[in-house]
Amino acid sequence: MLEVRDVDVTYGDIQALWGVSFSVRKGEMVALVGSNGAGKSTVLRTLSGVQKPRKGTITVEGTRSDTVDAHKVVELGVSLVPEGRRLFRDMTILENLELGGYIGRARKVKEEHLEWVFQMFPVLKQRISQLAGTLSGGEQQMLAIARALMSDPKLLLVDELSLGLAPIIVKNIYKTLREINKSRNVTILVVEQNVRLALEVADRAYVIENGRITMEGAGKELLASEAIKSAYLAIG
Amino acid sequence: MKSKLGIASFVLLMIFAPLLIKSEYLLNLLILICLYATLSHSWNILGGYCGQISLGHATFFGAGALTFRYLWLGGVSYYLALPAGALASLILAFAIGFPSFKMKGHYFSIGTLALAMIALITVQNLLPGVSFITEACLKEYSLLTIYYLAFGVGVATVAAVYALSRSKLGLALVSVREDEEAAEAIGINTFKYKVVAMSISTVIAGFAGGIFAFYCGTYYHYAPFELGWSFDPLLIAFIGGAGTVVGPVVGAVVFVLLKELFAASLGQVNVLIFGIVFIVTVLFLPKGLVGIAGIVRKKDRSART
Amino acid sequence: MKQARCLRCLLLAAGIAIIAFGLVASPVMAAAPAAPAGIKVGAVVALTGRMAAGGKDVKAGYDLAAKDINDAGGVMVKAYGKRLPLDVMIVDDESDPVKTATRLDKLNSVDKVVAYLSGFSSDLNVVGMAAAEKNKVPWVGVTIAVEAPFNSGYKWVFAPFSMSHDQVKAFFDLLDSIPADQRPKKIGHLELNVDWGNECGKYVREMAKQRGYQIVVDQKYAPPTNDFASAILALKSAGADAVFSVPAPPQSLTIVKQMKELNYAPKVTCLIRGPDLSTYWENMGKDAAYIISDGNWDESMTYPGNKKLVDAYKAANPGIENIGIPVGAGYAAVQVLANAIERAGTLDRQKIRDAIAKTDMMTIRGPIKFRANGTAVIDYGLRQWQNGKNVLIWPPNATKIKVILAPPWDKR
Amino acid sequence: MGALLQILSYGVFSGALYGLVALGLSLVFGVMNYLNVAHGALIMLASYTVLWVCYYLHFDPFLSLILVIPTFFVIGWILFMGLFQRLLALPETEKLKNSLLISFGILLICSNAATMLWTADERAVATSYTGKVIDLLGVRLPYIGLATVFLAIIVVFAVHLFLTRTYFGKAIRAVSQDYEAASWMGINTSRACLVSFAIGVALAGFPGVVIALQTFNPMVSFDLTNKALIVLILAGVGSLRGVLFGGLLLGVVEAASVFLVGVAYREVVGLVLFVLVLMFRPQGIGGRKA
Repeated sequence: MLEVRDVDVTYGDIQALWGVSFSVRKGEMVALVGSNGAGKSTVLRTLSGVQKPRKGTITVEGTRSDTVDAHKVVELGVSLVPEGRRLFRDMTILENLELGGYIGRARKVKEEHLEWVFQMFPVLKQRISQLAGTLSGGEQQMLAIARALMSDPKLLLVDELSLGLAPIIVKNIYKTLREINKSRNVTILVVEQNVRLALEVADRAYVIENGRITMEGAGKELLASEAIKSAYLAIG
Repeated sequence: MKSKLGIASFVLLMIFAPLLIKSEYLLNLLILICLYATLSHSWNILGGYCGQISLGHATFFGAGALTFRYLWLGGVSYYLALPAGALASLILAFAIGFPSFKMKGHYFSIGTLALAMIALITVQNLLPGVSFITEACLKEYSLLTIYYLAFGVGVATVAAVYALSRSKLGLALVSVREDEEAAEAIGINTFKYKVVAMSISTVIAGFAGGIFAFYCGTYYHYAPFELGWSFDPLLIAFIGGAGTVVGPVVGAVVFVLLKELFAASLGQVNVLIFGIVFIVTVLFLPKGLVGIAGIVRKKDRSART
Repeated sequence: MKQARCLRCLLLAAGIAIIAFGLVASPVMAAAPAAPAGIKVGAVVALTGRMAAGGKDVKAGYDLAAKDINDAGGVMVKAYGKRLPLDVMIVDDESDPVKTATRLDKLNSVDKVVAYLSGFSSDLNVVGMAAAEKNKVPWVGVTIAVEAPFNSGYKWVFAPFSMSHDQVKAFFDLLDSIPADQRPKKIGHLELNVDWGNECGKYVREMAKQRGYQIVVDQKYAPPTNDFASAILALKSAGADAVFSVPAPPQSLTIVKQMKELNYAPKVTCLIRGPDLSTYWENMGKDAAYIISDGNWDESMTYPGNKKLVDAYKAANPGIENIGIPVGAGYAAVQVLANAIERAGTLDRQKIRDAIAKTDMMTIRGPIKFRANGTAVIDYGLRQWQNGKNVLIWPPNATKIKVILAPPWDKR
Repeated sequence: MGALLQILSYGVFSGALYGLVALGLSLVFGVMNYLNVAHGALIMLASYTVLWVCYYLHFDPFLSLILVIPTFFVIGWILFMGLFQRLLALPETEKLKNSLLISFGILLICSNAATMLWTADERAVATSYTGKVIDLLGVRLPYIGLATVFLAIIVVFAVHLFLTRTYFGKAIRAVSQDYEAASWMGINTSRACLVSFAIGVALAGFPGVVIALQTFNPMVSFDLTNKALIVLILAGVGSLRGVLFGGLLLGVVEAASVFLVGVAYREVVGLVLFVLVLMFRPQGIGGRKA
């Protein structure tokens, strides 16, 4: 589904990613974990097309996505739930969702998708004409996910959704993500600082450190590994 | 050492220039170059170094001119009237310039433009007439005197800006330009530095205004308040290179000479050419004409190493 | 250090460039021949910028006059015992007063002109007059309407042009000429707050008192004003039946438009500037009718040589219906100057100046004499838009057409 | 009382015009943070275009909009592709500064080119309804003034509908709020900027007609830009409905100032109001704090 091969990313003179390679198979839910500043968000920015790699390739279902403009990446079926939500704060919930389904093929099934996301997040339906900026943190995160789903993505990229939210809300949102993954067969790549949480939900996971992938494995497997425990889970 | 020698020889050359060229017309051009270089540097300190793009410099220029004029025509010697004009300009800065720093970024630009327009309309209303040079003052009037005054003020200004650019103060101004919030965060009192920049800038603008009032025999009182006196120094600074010591000087030479050459042969087209030169400079030469020299030197150096 | 080196190089380069420029230019100055090939007269005229339209008219007047004089053999200069052609050198000042001054200096020091002709508009001419005074070059100027410069002791400036006093006087003379039963008695004055407007205001108040008119509204307005509703309502409620003002061209349109909108139709509306432009009728349509404006010079004037000028101008500019006032005024200025040089019999500036002061001659715009301060005793004309044409209605010795009093708007 | 209402009605008419003048500037500034001070020059050029169309094709000035608006859309398109597109990638403050400088250059070029082409003479389009009025209880309302008010309301409303009811309009608003997030929605952001810039320039056509019916010359560019900036600030940056409000406020305050400070300082009142708002409420009178 998603193949990342040997990607280098630089910001000016500073190199952020070094030969990053990984893959996500169809229908999987994969986590990319690591500490703050390890390069997780850079990976997602690169996948979403706003950052161009200096070297390496990214393919989505066999099509190169690293050479096209950011807005074309969406048409390849890749949708991003950005870090910090990045909602259109001065627009209503409905308008945010409509923009999520901006691309041509999504507009045709707008009503159907709206029904689907409202069923998933009923609270959004109640506040359909409220401005996005006035929602609570959890509601905003739901809206961000719902918005990303409106484009009918094959691959959903989720960036740091736990940031600034109460644990119970995060748990519920992850549950919903898992459901989306299972019931609608949407492949998901989550980037998460909360390593334990991510490893618990994900099928597989990659660990990124200082811009390099250092470990990979099934979520449960990594959760049990000593290296992860000492580095990220603060046990012992 | 070598550079000091060069500058000294340049200054000497310019001092003797009137004796060499003996043409009133060329003396006029030299005066204009000095005048524009001074005014442009005045803008440059605030706009180029400190990043506060003022569109209202005509106000301070005009205040200097107005004061000079009143004193000079009233019988005060020009060498006293000149600093008095600069002082008036500074006082005006205290009255309206500093409060305008309550406006940030582009608000400052359009706010100062509005202030300049208020000043222009007010002067037009209060002093609708012409300021005539009197017979007595006409006797004192000599292009040579004006040239040496303009040149002296110009050299002093360039020297001041040069000193500023190498001082801690200059560094602080640049940090305000680059990122005001960051500068504040590391403990720089940005307001204070903006005030300092504005003070120096307006004093110089006041001097320039005085020279204009001395030079231009008779004109409408509002002439030095016209918006062109706000726009021209900005154009000159950007064409030459804003935020540099040499830029406004180069800009002024180009501005005066090109206009003189084109005006005769091309007429109105010359303003168009100027507009285009300006846009091209902004788009492709963020450091102005001086930047070209910089690029050449950089390439030169990298080729050697 | 690096920057210092750069500084030095550039400053030096600039210095050398300037000096080189000077050296190139200096042989030009040195090349002044002992026996002149022509009489050099200089003018700095706005050919570009905001004053360009008027400046081109002034230039056309100068050029036509010089051509006529030279076709007739030139100006007789006794000192050389022969006729010399007039060489009018015209330089642009881009409507910028600073350049007016520098370029007049250039004409003086590089080209050694014997006299200056003026540029266009009071704004630029006051600068030119000071330059003339400073350089001691006689200055003969048109398109200057303020008298103040002539009262500041200048000795070298002369204006064969009518000014605020003439304009206001003509307005009152015109009113006096209207039969008493129809004559407006209540005057509304809108004073443009610039020196010229202030001067006119002074004369309006003086003459109204002398001649028994009542000023019912007397309001000041600034040059950028573009809404006259309050002033017009005041005029209307005070019942003013004659209006005088010297508005800028845009205001001359706005005032009349708002008069119509507010249904105010004084019998006499005299707007000295703006309606004299040939585009006024195009801009206003028939609402321009009955508006009275400047007639400093007019094509229909019957003075000697005027018809020749009109024909020559029309031949050179086919398709132009109305000739601008500065064309005729500029032509007359050259006539005055040439006449003075001939009487002086030399190219000495002082002698030419003295000869100008003693001028008493007939020009294409009527007889001209100068007062001691350099202003002229001269006929001043007024024009009125009648049936799409701007026709001369004053002075009575130059035209047969009479003023028409404006009817109310609904009767037009 | 009648005089007061009459004078205020003129304030409303010029206020509606000010609103129209600021509309294009506000749209462009709101969407991509470009301060296009050349807007006044574009309006001035639009007035000349209206004059041409009326003169050569004998169109009614308002009808001429069907030619003028597309023409200026294309002009906006070209200006953006040629000059402004390359600024999109710059950081916010640089973007603003450079757009200001470039458009200032355009302002100079346009007003001088216009003087060259058409002289500095005053122009106006005369129509059969110039000066015609409706008399409403003694207050005389000129047709052209009323038309200006209607035009302002219709155009502001239409732009508002476009921005809130169409996909593309929403995309433009999305770009104005979060450039990057908009691209994640699949919105071609540089295209959205291009189109909104072109629309912003096309909007110069509407005030262009009104100005053509009044009186204009090449130098009105500066005046118009000034008015547009004042209204932009009064309205609150990027607020399009606020533009109508800000314009009316300025117009009425200017008209009413005749009673307070006399005609001579009429313009100053608006400017002082402007500076005060800039200093104490830079988000605009109606705007929310960012």
